[in-house]
Amino acid sequence: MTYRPDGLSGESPPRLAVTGLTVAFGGLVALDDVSFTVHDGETVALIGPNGAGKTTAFNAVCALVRPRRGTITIAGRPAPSSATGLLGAGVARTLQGLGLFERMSVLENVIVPLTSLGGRPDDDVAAAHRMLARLGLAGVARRAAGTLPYPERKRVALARALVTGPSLLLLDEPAGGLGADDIARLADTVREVSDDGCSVLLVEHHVDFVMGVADRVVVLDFGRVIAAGTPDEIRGDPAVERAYLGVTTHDAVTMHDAVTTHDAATEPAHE
Amino acid sequence: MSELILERLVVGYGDGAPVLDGLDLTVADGAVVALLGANGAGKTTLLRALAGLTPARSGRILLGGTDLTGLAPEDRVRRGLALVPEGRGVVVELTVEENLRLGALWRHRGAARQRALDEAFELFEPLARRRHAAGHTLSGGERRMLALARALIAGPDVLLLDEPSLGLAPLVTAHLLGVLHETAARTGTTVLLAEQNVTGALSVADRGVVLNLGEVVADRPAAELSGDPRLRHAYLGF
Amino acid sequence: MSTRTRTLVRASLVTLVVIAATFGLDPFRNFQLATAAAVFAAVAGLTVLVGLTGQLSLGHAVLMAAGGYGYAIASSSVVAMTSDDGAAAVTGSGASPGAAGTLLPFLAGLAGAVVVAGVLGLLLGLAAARLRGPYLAGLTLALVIALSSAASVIGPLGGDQGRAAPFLPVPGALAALIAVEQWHAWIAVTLAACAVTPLLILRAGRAGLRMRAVHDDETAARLAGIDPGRVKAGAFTASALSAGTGGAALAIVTQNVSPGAYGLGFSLLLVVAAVVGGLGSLGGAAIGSVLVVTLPWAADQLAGTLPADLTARLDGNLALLLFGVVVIAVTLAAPGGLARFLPRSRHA
Amino acid sequence: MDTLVFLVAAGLARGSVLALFAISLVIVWRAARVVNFAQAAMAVVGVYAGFALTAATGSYWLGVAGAVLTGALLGVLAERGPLRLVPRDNPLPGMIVAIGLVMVLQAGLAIAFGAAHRPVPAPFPQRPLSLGGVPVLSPYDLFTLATAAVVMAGLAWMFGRTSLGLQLRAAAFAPETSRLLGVRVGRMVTIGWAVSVAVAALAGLLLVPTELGLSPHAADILFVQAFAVAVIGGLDSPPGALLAGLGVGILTSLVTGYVTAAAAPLAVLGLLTAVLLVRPAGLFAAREARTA
Amino acid sequence: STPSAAGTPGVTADTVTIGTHQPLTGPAAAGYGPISAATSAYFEYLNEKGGIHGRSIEYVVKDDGYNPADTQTVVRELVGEEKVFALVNGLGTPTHSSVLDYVGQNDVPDLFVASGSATWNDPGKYPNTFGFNADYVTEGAALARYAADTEPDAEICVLGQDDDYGAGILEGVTAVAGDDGVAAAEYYSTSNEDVTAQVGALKKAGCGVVVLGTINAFTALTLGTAAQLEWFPKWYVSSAGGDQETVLGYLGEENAALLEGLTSVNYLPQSPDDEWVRLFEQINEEYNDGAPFTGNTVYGMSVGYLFAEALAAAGENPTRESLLAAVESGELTGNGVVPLSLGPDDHGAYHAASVTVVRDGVQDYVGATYAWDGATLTETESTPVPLENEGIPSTP
Ligand SMILES: Nc1ncnc2c1ncn2[C@@H]1O[C@H](COP(=O)(O)OP(=O)(O)OP(=O)(O)O)[C@@H](O)[C@H]1O
Ligand SMILES: Nc1ncnc2c1ncn2[C@@H]1O[C@H](COP(=O)(O)OP(=O)(O)OP(=O)(O)O)[C@@H](O)[C@H]1O
Ligand SMILES: [Mg+2]
Ligand SMILES: [Mg+2]
Repeated sequence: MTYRPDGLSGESPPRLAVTGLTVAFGGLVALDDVSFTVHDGETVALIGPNGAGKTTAFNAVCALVRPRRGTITIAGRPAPSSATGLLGAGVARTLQGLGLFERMSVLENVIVPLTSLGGRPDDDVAAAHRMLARLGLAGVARRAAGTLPYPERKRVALARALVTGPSLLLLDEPAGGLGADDIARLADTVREVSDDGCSVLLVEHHVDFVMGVADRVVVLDFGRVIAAGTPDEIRGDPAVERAYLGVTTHDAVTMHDAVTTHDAATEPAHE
Repeated sequence: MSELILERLVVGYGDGAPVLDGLDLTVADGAVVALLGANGAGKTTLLRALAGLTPARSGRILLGGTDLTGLAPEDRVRRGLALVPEGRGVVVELTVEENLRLGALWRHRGAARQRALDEAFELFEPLARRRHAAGHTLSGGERRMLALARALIAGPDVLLLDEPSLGLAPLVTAHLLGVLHETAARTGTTVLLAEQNVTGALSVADRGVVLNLGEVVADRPAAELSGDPRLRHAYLGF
Repeated sequence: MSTRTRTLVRASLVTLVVIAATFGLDPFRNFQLATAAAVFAAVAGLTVLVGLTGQLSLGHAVLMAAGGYGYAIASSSVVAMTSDDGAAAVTGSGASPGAAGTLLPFLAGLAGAVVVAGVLGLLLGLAAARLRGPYLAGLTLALVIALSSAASVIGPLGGDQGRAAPFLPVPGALAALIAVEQWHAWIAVTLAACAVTPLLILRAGRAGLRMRAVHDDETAARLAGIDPGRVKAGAFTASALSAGTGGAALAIVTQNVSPGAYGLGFSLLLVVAAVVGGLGSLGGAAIGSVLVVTLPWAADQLAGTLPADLTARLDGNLALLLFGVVVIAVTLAAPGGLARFLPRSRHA
Repeated sequence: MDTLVFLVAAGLARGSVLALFAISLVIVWRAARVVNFAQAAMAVVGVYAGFALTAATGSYWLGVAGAVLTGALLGVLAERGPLRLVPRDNPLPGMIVAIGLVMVLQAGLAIAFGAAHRPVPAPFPQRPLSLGGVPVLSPYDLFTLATAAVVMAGLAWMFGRTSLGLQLRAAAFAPETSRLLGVRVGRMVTIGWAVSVAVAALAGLLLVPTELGLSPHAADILFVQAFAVAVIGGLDSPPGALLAGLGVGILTSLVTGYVTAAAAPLAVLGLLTAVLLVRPAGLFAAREARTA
Repeated sequence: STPSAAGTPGVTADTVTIGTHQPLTGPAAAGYGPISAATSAYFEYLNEKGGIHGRSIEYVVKDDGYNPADTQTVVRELVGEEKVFALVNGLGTPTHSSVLDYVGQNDVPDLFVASGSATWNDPGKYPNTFGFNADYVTEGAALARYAADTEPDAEICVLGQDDDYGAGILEGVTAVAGDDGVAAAEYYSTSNEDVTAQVGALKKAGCGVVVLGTINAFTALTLGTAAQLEWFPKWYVSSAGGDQETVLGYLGEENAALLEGLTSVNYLPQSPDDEWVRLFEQINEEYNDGAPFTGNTVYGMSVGYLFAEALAAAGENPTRESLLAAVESGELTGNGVVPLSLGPDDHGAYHAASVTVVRDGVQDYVGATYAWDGATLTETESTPVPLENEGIPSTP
């Protein structure tokens, strides 16, 4: 099953359009002819099994890996050829491993991207403070980012991405490791950002979160797009279930069943 | 004999107030215990203290009757403890296979080691595909799998897991929890499992222990915790 | 007051205090002070480089030498051009020219120092931008070793004997008041201040922030619009300029630049000064510089007080041994550097 | 042509010692992630011990054993002593301690034995064998070359194939994770130092008969060149050190022969720069790490 | 700064303090460390015999590790802190060059620099500075002439250090042999203790005589390397690298045969039965812990003697001016085997050298002596100075 990029309607170009993207590391083809788009104000989730190529897709968009084939355009123009140019093109991203400037204060972390935009230093500080306040980090502005508890660190990473007012936000596993409260709060933030007109592309394994915030979902497996559609369409897709979901996780009882069946299935292998 | 007993354990960082202040906990031999609690409750701190990475200020840790408190992490490991730490658990400069061999070092020799490796590859198929890849090339989820496989291969008496499902696809999480459940049942390994994925953890655990601000606020059979909406709401926030 | 103004005021005050202190020192101490000031400029450059971007250079002695050669060559060319009897002025054994006659060569020399050290620093920085820790250390170490080859292969550097730098006599009005060593100490201290203050401002500003960001996480820095290569090359160049100014100061004080003076031992001593003082701390750099300038002397004095009827083998070696022991002891006792014992803030 | 053959042969002989010393730097780098600036001074202490043993017993081979063992012992003492007391998170304090050690050791040697060079005889003839009338390698050169090759192969095997090697590498890369896998990290670091300084002492012992003789500074230049060699080869790679060592030896010899001795360090700097510009982590570097 | 009571720095009623910079540590210490020890021993001997004009000589030796930066520091310390009367025998061309201007500006007598560079002999520019060694050009020319006389058919080649030493020797050789008279010239650098390439090139060039502008260590290395290549040309070595005992120290006694026939030049007493040599041997036993007796020992003690002579001539109450005047007076004789040429217009101590050859393991003068006037080389007689008064300069 192949997925055809939508958004060929001929109006304003999509915020992000990825066409025929192929990335290989030596013999390993991490992405194979992948196409998808993100429109203005839309939230798209990229999901798929571990190693399916989600982060690699992000890296290609961010010019951190060089694709073998394919084109990437941002608002109709070719994406910058160097990661350094992304900010100028209105793209911000968080990293799967957070990538905070650990020894710098939270405030400094958030100011850093602003220094690339050439505003007045005082304005930068004010903007950073506003962003920290918005994400509930005002109280820890002076602490070294590396010493914060995990959920706050994740929020710092988010603040750092949001502070430049991007028109395309790439989030790599924003909900990973967070508790229920923090995930709910994150979902609110993503929706707010989206309402402000920012397009969001996110990678996430927390299915409930994905289904709650995404307008559309693109599913990768072994570097290929195996499905795309609204959350509801995806949930019911048998191919996605087989490759990725197995079962949804919100029901412990179902989970227990799955585990038990799994036991039955794998037992012989161990005997 | 791998009963784990913590007696009035006090752990903290630097000169700060203790994170765990006089914690008592007993994990029965062969039990699978889910360690739950909000971010910052002290789960990671507890596991690190058990492994010896963060020294306890006072209190005792007994494993099968022997006192581990004064031992270095590597000696605790040699006595059957294994910790899969949060985040960076893979030696990224080594290949997948070398990481696994490192895990097998104390348990298996010669052919047995190879067999243990093969089993691990069977358990986590994506790793088999990336066998000779350097750790740093792996995806986030693949790294988690590797750290888990490496701990399992060592066949520990007590397995400590810090958020094993973090970054794993749902299918793999289910698979992993199944393996834990099965391993514990088959080998009698004691498992202490810190998780944000509460439902998943409780689905395989015998018991759930809820930490809050470094204290045990609930300690009940897993089914009771997950089955009783009142309890769930009080301790787990949903 | 903005941070920048505050920094400038504070730096001026410190410089004035140090200059005032020269009145309490005899000529040899003033020479030591001048040397320490010149070394301080280089160590400050090094410590900022390591502290902010994590690039370890073992070759800062060569950058100092570059400044020294730049000064000596430019300055003596101007002397040769402006006076028919250039040679006498160069060696200073003729009648000393007036203040105006020395100002032009001095300024030309400084410009030469800045240009030569800056260009070399930029080239090295471009290479350094691609290299990680020990690889950069290896490259800069090879650079130090190649200095004396370069001196003998490149004609104007004057081989082993190096180049003489024109003598800067005490200007007429002051001549009755202070000795030449004190005058040179003033020059060296002022030059060091001029070299280090920009580093302070740089570090406290945006550039410093961006350098630290690159040091902490290059990928995240890239995504924040920072080109790590540029930042690193820039940091290296800034550091080289400071070191080169120090080299110019040393050339003025010693009236000479030669490859032997900027060898491996000296280059490593700069690193010792930076680390023993406390990486990233300019106050620490000052302590470290004073230490490496005075410790060999102190060790020699100490060794001299030991019974003299021991064999000739102890001569020199005992002092070296003591120096080594102190370096080890200080590093072990204060692994974070002596700057920790400074009374004041992180701006120090 | 004859000249070329002759110069290449002379370069190979020198390069083999360089390679061996560079390998010793690779070992301590692989085992402890440090560049040991005291390597030369420590190696020379080993050579003095070996020299004394040979003088006392008349046996060269006992001297070799003595040098290697003294080197190993010194590695253990240095690592268990001062170097263990400095923090591991930052490599610089350790480096400064090593620089201090250099001063202490060299001054100590000069006090104990004097600064003068002592002649050290070679165990094999140093007359080159002729190949078509051109003198090429001497039996002693061949011995050195073979030693370097054997040590390199042994190390490649140890690091790559044995569980000790695996533990050595793991301990250096990720100490905390390694401890969680039961690796005695402290012991691994000590072993790395011991092996490294032992190999360095061996290299020093092989070097001395070809140079001015034994003095406290006998291996200073060797260290600097070997560091460049190790960097060119890729600090993690014993085969890299061997190849780069021979390469630098030959380059130095050719430049000295065809241009002039003074240009040799410049040529080495040029080679180093060229290699690093193309391969920033040396010839045999591991692939660039994935960062995102 | 407080001048000494008598108004002359470093001079008190019963002492004269002088200083020097020498490499006591570092790689150069091996070759030069023994010099200052010998000078000190001679002064100790002299002081025991009553000193000069009743003053004993205090010789302050500062270690500069052969590093010009350290030379700067220690010389300023000697002048500024120790208040030395004069600098004596500061060692090394690059090191001493770095302080020339300073000592000039401070009017410190800078006597008998230990190097054969022509830099020191420039009375117009450096009125206070005097050399001690025969200059390198003189030695190179003398060696070339002797080679041409004794081995008329041999190709002459040169191997030199890559600095003013090697350049000076080559200049002297070319002056005598002509521009095409040198079949091959090679250089070595002290930072590479491997001269196989250079020796190979010389061998290939078919040199019959190789003039060496090498320090003792590299003389040994060169001879050893050539022997390994089974090549045995005639070696003609400058005085700074031609001391049999020192070279043997590097090669090992068992290689003594390699030195047979080694030709060198010198300007100081060297014959084993020379009275000076015997006196110095005695002083070495008594005041220098019986350190190995080599050319360095003779050199160091000869410098000491020459300074003592100058101090004696400077009068009852020496001043820096009277000391310089004494050195320039032309009255000093030193203890060399060739005339001491110090004078108002000449600040180089020796411009002549006498040839020595190792025969049957003994290094001795063979009689041939040459003088160099800056343009031409002439044969002269050697003029040994007889030993008087147990090697204590007589005070007028
Ligand atoms: N730099 C690289 N070199 C070699 N292989 C790589 C590199 N980057 C990624 N890979 C491989 O490409 C595949 C896709 O990796 P990627 O990180 O994109 O997965 P992912 O979909 O983000 O997975 P996860 O959900 O586990 O984070 C993996 O098998 C990974 O090992
Ligand atoms: N290295 C450290 N230094 C200082 N304080 C720390 C450190 N690590 C953790 N803490 C503090 O200890 C407390 C407990 O943290 P811990 O990481 O154990 O919680 P957790 O339950 O594992 O949380 P999470 O679910 O986010 O992993 C927190 O308040 C945290 O800020
Ligand atoms: Mg990923
Ligand atoms: Mg945790």
